[in-house]
Parts: sequence; C-alpha cells; structure tokens
Amino acid sequence: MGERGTRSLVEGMEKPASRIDDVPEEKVIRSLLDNFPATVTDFKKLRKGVIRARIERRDLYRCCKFLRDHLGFEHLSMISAVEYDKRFEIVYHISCYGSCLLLELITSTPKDDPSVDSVASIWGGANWQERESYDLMGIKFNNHPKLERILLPKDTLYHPLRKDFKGGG
Amino acid sequence: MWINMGPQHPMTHGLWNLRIKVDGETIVDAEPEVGYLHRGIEKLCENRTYTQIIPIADRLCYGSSLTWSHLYCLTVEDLMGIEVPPRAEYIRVASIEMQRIASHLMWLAAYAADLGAMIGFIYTMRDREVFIDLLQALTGSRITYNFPRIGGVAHDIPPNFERDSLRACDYMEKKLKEYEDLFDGSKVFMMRNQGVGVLRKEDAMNLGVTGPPLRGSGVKYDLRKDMPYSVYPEMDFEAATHPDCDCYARYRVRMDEMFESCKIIRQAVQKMPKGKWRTVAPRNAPAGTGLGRVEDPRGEGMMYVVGDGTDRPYRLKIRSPIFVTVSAAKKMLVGYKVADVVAIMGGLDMCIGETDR
Amino acid sequence: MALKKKQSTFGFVLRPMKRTGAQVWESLIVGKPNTVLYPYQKLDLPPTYRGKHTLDFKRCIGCGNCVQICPNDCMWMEKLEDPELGKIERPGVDMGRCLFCGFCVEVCPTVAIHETVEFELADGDREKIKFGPKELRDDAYSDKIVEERQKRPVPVLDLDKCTGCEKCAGECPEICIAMMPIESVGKSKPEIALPKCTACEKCIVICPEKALTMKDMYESYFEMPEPRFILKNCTGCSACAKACPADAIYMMEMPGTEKTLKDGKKSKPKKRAVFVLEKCVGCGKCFRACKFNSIEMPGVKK
Amino acid sequence: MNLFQFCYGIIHWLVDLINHLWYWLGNLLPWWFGDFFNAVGDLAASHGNIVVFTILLEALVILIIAVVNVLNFIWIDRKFMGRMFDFYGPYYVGYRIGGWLQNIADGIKLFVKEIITPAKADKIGFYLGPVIFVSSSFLALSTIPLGRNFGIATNPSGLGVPASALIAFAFFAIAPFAILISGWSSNNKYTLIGGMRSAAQMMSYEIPMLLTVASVFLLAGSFDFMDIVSAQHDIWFAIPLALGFVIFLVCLVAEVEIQPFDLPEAEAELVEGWTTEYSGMRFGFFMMTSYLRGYIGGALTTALFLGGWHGPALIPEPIWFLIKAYIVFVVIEWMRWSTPRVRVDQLLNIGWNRLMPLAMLNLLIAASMKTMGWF
Repeated sequence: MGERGTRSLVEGMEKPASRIDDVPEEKVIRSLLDNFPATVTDFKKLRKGVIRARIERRDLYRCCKFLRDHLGFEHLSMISAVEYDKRFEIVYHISCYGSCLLLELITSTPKDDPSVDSVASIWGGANWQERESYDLMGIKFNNHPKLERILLPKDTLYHPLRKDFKGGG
Repeated sequence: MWINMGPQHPMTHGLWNLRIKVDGETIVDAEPEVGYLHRGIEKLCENRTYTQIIPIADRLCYGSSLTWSHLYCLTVEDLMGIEVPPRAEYIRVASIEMQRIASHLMWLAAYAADLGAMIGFIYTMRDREVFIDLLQALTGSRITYNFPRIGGVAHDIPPNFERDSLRACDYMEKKLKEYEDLFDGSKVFMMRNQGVGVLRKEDAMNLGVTGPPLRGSGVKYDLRKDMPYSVYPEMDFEAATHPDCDCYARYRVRMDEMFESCKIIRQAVQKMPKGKWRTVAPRNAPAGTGLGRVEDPRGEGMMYVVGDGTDRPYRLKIRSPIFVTVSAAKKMLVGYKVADVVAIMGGLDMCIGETDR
Repeated sequence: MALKKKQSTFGFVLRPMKRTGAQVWESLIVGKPNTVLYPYQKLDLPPTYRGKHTLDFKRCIGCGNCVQICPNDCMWMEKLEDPELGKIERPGVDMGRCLFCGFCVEVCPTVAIHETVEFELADGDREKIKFGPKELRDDAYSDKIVEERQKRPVPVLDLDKCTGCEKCAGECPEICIAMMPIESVGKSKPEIALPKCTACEKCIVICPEKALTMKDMYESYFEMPEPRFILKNCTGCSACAKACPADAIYMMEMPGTEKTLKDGKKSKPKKRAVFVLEKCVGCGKCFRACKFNSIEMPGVKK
Repeated sequence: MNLFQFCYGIIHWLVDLINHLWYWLGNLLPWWFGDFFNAVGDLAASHGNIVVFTILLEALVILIIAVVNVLNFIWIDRKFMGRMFDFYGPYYVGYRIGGWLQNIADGIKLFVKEIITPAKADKIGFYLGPVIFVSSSFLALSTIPLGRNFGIATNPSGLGVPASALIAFAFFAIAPFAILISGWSSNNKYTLIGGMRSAAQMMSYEIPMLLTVASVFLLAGSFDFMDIVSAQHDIWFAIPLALGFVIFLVCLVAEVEIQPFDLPEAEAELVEGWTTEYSGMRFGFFMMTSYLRGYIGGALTTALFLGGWHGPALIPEPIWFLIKAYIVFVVIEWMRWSTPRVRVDQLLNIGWNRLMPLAMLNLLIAASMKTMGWF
C-alpha cells in the first residue's frame, strides 16, 4: 500500500460515521423523547457524558434501531441483567465511536416472564452477551439466532446468578 | 472435516475450544466455544466485602491483572463517591501503563512462538521482566499485584522508582527497535501477517470488537482519549491506529501502543505530585449503581456494580473485551488456511481468565 | 506511525539473523547470559515483596481482624498457652490457600503480622505448609524492617479511673473532647474525636486521676464496623469485656438497680457494658461473645 | 590403508586367531567329526565371510560416529540456541564439559518412559514408521566418506562405490514415506495433516535439490563422492555454483524439516505434527534422527559444495570434513532460531515457482561451464 492510500484512509478514519460528535447529552434525550414519548422515561444525567434512561420493553427493539441508525450509537458495550425483588432489569450500555457519550438504557421485565427482544440483529456484538445473560440469569431473548448456554454446560438446570440460587463461598 | 483446536492445544493460550471445519487446508466454518474456565466470579463477588474483591478482580486476567483491579476500584469509587488523591492517580497511571507494556510483551511472546519464532518469545519475555521487576518493587508481587485500593493505592512508590522507570522506558524503546528488526525485517513474518485475517471496519464496529483489533481496523477509538478517566486528560499521547485491517495492523498497533505507553510512564513519573496516596474507604456502599470503564490492553473493560447499602455488592457485572471479540472470530477465520488460525487468534490476544470469568 | 521500510529480498532471513548474531556476541563473548542459575544464585527481592508471614507475639492482641478480612479463609485463630504471655489466641496461615494479598498485614491494628521475602514454601505434603502461630513466630522481625504505616500518639482513656470531672473537655484547645453521659449510670465519659486531635497532651496533664495516657496507635486505612450497644438486653454478664482484645469495654455498675434480698441485705447493683470506641479495633468479638443480642454489629457474621 | 583395509585386517587377524583355536580343538576330536569341524572352520575363514564381518564392523563404526555426532549436534544446538536466547543452555549434568552429558540424561529419560500406542492406531504402521525413518537415515550416512581413506562404502581397492552419491540421496528421500506412514497410522487428524504436509513438502523440494546436485555431478563427471571431492581440489563447487549452493541449502532445510520450513511438525497449529502420538524412545528416535538428518545434510553440503576433506594438512582429513559439516549445521541452526515458519501454500509456492526455475538456471550455468571446458 502506497503512502497516498494510507493517508487517505487515515483521513477517512479521523471522522467516524457517528453523527453526534459534539451534540450534548440533552439533544439525545430530546430526540429520544420526541420519537418514543410513551415508553421512554426517567432521564438522568449521571456525570459528564453518561445518560441514563428507562424504556419499556415493548419498544426496546425499535428504540435500539433508532439509536443506531439515527443517533450513531454504533457500539454496544455491555448487556447486564440485574435481579431485584419483583423484576429483572436489563441494562444496555451503548456508546458511540469518537465521542464521549454513554447511554445507560434500562428495561425491566416481570419475574414470571423474563423476556425481551433480542438486539443481536442490530449489534452483532450483542449475540454472545445475550447468550451469557440467558445462561447466568435466565432472561429469554426473543428472535435470538442461537439462544444456548455459553459458559455453563448445556445440561445445567439452574441459572446461577439469580438470588434464589445458593452456592458455596 | 471438523477439527477441535482445543481445549488442550498449543494455539489456544488457555482453556477454550475452536472448532474449525476444513476443506483441505482451507477453513470453511469456525465456531469458538468458551466456558471451560468459568469460575463464577460474579457470583463469588456477591459474597465478599468490597475490599476482599480486589484480589479476586486481579485474578480475572493473568496478563494484565492490574488493569482489572484498577477498574474494580474505579467502579466502586464511582458507587461510593470517593475522591482519589492526585498522587494515587499518578501512581495508578504509571503502573497501569507498565502493566500494558508487560501485557503487550507477553502477547508478542505468545504470538511469535505461535508463528514459530521462538526467538521472539525469549526476547520479549526477557524484556517484560524489566517491567515486572519494577511492578514487583512497587506492589510487592509479580503477577497478581493487588495494588489499587478503594480510594487510592496500597503503598507509596519505593525509593528510586522514578529513576528506574525512566531507565526502563529508555531500555524499552531501544528494544522495540530491535523487535522491528526481528519481525518487520523478516520477510517470513510479513508473509504470515500481511493480508491475513482481514476484519473490515464495518464488521469490527458492528461486532463490538474493541482494543487493538478495532484500532487495527482503522477506527480511532481509545477510551483513554475518548472517555478519559483518571489523569489521562493531562497526558500527552496518541491513540495508535493502523488502516490495514489485518494481523499485521494489529501487531503494529500494539507495537505503537508500547511506544505511547513509554511516553505516558515518563510523564506520569515526572509530573507526580507530593501528598497522600490513600484515603480511608467507607465500609458500606450506598444503594445505587456505579460504572467503570477503562481501556484494557485487550479492549474495553467495563464493570457495573449495584450496591444495596451493605458492605457487599448486590450485583457486579464484568464486561470482558475478549468475550465479545472472540465472537467475531468466524468473520476473520473463514477463507484462510489452518496455519493462519494461530496468526489470527493469536493476534486477538486471548485471555481466558477474563473471558470466562 | 506508518511504516516506511523497504522489504529487500535479503531481508528474508538476514536481518533477524543479524540481530540474533549480535545477541550471541553479547552473551557469549562480551558478557554473560541474562539468566540466573537459580538454586545457586538468587535474585534480590524488594522489601515490599509479599511472601511467608511472620507474627510478632508480643504485639499481637489476638483480635482476629486478619482472619476476618482474609478473602480466602486461609487463616484461623489458635488458642495457646505461652509461658510469658499466658493464655492467648494467635492466628495461623495455611500457605496452600493463601493468596498473598497482604490484607492481613494492612488491617492489623498493631502491625504484628508481616510478610517476609521468603517464597520457597513448596512441599509435597499439604499439611506441612499449614503454618500455625508457633511456626510463624518471630518477635524480632518488626525491629528489622522499616515500617510503612505511621504511628500517631493519641490520648487513651482508662474508664476505671475516670471520674467524669470534665476538666479535659475544658482544656482541649481543638474542642475535640466531648462529655457524653452514660445512660442509667449517672456519670459521663469523655469522647475524643481522634481525627481532630493534635496530640498536644494538655488533657493528659490536666487529668487529676491520670486516666488519660498517650499511646502510639497505628493509622488504619480500613473503616471497621462499630459495635452498637442495646441497653435493654444487657444482663451485665461481662462476657464482652472478657472477650475484648483491646480493653475497650468496661463494666460499670448501674446505681438504683439493687434488689432487696430475703434477708434484707441489698444485692450488688446490675452492671452494664460501656464502650470506649476510640480503642475499638472493630473485630466483633464482643458481638460474638454476647449471648443476649445486646450488641449489634452490621456486616459482621456471628 | 583405508578404513576397509583397516577393518579387514582386524577381522582377518581375529578370524585367524579363532581359527587356530578352532583347528586345535578339531584335532582333539575324533577324525570323522574333526574333518567336519575343520570344514566349518575353513568356510568361516573364507574371504567372503571376512568381508561380511568387515562390513559389520564398519557399520558399528558408522553407528558410533553417527551417535557421537548426533549428541554433539544436539549439544551445539542447545548451547548455541541458549546463547542466542540469552541463557546458558545445558549446564549442570556434566558441567565440567559444558553440560554435554545432558543429552545422555535426556536419552535415558526417554528410554525409561512408557511407550503408548493409541488404541485405534494401526499397530504395524505405527511401529514401522520410526524404524524406517531411523534405518533409512543411517543407510544414507553409510555412503558418505569422511576422508579419502575413511569411507564406509568402499571396495577393497580403496575406491568409492560407483554411485555412492546417488545412493545417499535415494536413502535420504525415503523419509517422507516413513513420516506419512507414522502420521497416517496414528489415527489422529493432526498427525494426518502433518504427514500429508511432509509428503507434499519433501516431494516438491526433492526436485530442485536433485537438479542442483545434478549440476554438481555434471561438473565432477561422476556419481561417486570420492571423485566429486577430488574434483574440488582446485576450487570448491560453492564458488562457481553459488546459486546452486544457496538453492541446495534452502532445499536442505526443507528436507530436514527445520525452521522456517518445519511445517509438518508445526508446534502451534498441529500440536507436534506427525510425532504427536509417539512417546518414549519412539519419539526419541524421531528426535535423534532429525538431528542425524541435520548431520547428513551438513555432510552432503560439505562433500558436494565445500570441498569435502580438502584443507591444510595440519588437521586430519576426517576432522576437516566434520568441521565443515558442523559449520553448515550451525548456520542452519542460526537461521532456524531467527525466523518464524512459513505457511504451507507459501512453502509450495517458493518450492515450485522460485526454486525450480532457479535450479534449472543453475543446471544451465553448470552445463555451459562444462561446455566451455573449465572443468
């Protein structure tokens, strides 16, 4: 590869595809509220660049698609499932390349029906993380390409991170 | 023909299994399997006090244990709302960058040995020893340091630490040039690396790949720059990127990162202010959530802690960079030869301790 | 940092061979190899290195904080008879399980436990690397090393001598001594806010009963759990005072609780425990010793 | 007096001694038995029998030379590699002679280890693989002379066997067969891939190698090592055939399977290649033989290109030969520890697309030199 080709690629790399390079947190909040007025609630700016929002689970898939396509949140950092007394919370940490913005999107499911829509078709990186949440916490992800146990053996009967599972240690 | 590369195989560097389907010597399908080293650290942490988790967080990754205990301390400090003394921040940054160099050198050792150059293994391990010795003098241990504490670091720096680390940086920069002789100068190495394991930019971004593999695909995304923590905003360095998207690009990014780390160590050691290095951490955390996010040598490390007012965390979730990166293995592997598996998977710097947790 | 090096055909093997040849020159002819012939030559370890533990019997008060903070449950308390010290309780370490994290050293309120640079602990038998307190004992070790944790002098109260005269509270220039009444005893005791204290020793000079003495205490980086006393459950059995390793619990009589016996005499008054929290090391022994749920300690297992 | 005559003399003397005893014993016996006894003695002392015994003695000599050289090679390899890798190498076992005894200690360890045969392996093939590998390599050594009077395959007149170089290369080329057998019969995917790679590699590198050797034959005008070496009395063939020398070295590295061409036993991807399932002394044989083949390679290079035993007469001829072979080996080892290994398609690419045309060119150069009458 010649010198010129390298430089042009580097220059292309300076400006990533993200469209919210210098958009403050409030703008994200506003556009989310405009598009999902009924389901998105409970906004909070935790610290600089970190926003928290809650969303009802029926709108999760559409909201994630909107976030990726229109707001440029192209990187799904982490999916974590937390068990509370009467509900499961699934926390999505979504960020975008090239800007200091992290969105903490929380959706909750009741205990008797722990299932949400899978976002694996939006972010390919969500595939294994959802499998892990299914494995350890027992959350079912609808339309997941291959929802199997990943860390534990295939014939395990329990979901060990739930609070009713008592292990040693 | 399906071939199981692992769980016991020289290529794997740990306990995992890569199932590849080959047609002759060409790979047509690949399927990584992890979970052989699952220790249940997230469940374990729910039964330990906040202090007791620090050595457990060290055990997440044998290659760069200091990053993980630092990440854990950052997370809990976010939950508890503690301010860390500036001297502690500088000590942390210096030690983390040393750990980054040591980790990258260990990667280079394993990578060179995978490609068949034993010479690379020996030289990098020898030079890694310089930084391990520095960290040993600083922390008191060689692999699992248990050095960061909630609200500071465990010790002050030992005498002559500044002089030693500046010397180590000079030595390292000299040695890195020699590695370029050994690897970049060797046509065999270039033949094995260039154009192998191409992961295009869009794929890398979509699959959640972070760290050197992502920067090797031409995306300038380094959390030290993009979402600065600790005292990184005051440091003068650059995030290394390379536009080639192949194994050579990943190698190059890591080599450049070692140069940058030397720069950061110099600045951190020279700018280090006087003062306290540790504050008393409260025993009980408030109810709420804390979030930590660092640039691990292997990618984006992240922890999410939920406190419930007691002295034990209610839930601790760990995002391991390799766990996400290895799920992109199929994208990189298909179409290459069996011998390229070692180059491609070795180029990811697998660490199963943090992948399986 | 794009690479601009040309790849010549001779670079196939010659450039790496040049490098390795230079290394042979360095390690064979000019100098020596980099390695150490291990069993005969050894590397110097830094003094901060964490290896096998030693225990100073005279400093140790047997509080068991080390056992509690150990993440791996590899320590235990052992009851011993010592000719000098009498009946004592001292910790032992199972090196087969030890993480060498050094928390036991950090948490020790009297810095009685240290980690030496000795690391050659391997043995074919698991029982042989379980070190009891007698094998760990090295009373002279702490004099040999430079201690990292700093001492600071603080006034320490002996509640038996204290009469509650409030002179110390009036004398203190930092106003860090406050007189707190002790419930249903009818006395009050001085409580010293240690973070504010500057060790001016004025309270010690003024104290008529010599109840306050200066004592060097080590700074602690850990916030320890504090016992909470519930008066209504206390029976005055003084089990907690016997259990306390730091002598922070005093049994005081409560006037007005004497019962009249059948023969007309009055019995001894009921006692209650009084805590001097400045001395407390947070070990939870009183909490475990109390059979009547009169002491609460959040976060400590019974 | 050459080696054959020397051995012949020893055997002749021994046979004479034993025959005297034998006839004396025969005289004590009754005549009908004594005649038979003497007839047996005459038969045993016949010329053909003595030659057979001589050859056996020579085989013993070659075995001893080979084993001592292999031990030396492993020791040189480990010490040289150690200094290159910035450590001492073998040190404690026999530390007065630089750790030389370490190899013997390792050999004893391998002897004592259990030999495991996989349950589903083809037992005969699994057993035959190392046997063929070792024996063919020893046979290749048998025709290479160490000096003018120190050759094994020589006839009583002191001349070499007419086609000794061809025989050496023929035996040298049996190895892929053994490797393929052992890789296939182990019934393991890695060993199978290793064996197949080995077969492909050796076959594709055999041709350029033999083409360069053909150029040497052309210049020397003979297939005999004796003649080839004496043809180099004035100038080593490495100088006019510099191109061929380089090609020969590269092909040799591929044939002996050391880095950067050690694909059949590529440690990282194919656990240990075709030796994965072997254990104990069977693996020891493989390892010893690979060093033995290194020695053969050095000897072949010396004999064909580096003027054999020619050198100042201060040092005896066989020592000159060994010194040159050792230097070739050390250079190969130096290259070995400095480079990564290439990929299998790149290896075949180098073999067929680069080395083949170059070897043809080299042959052309040799032919033109011969036509010009320079040799």
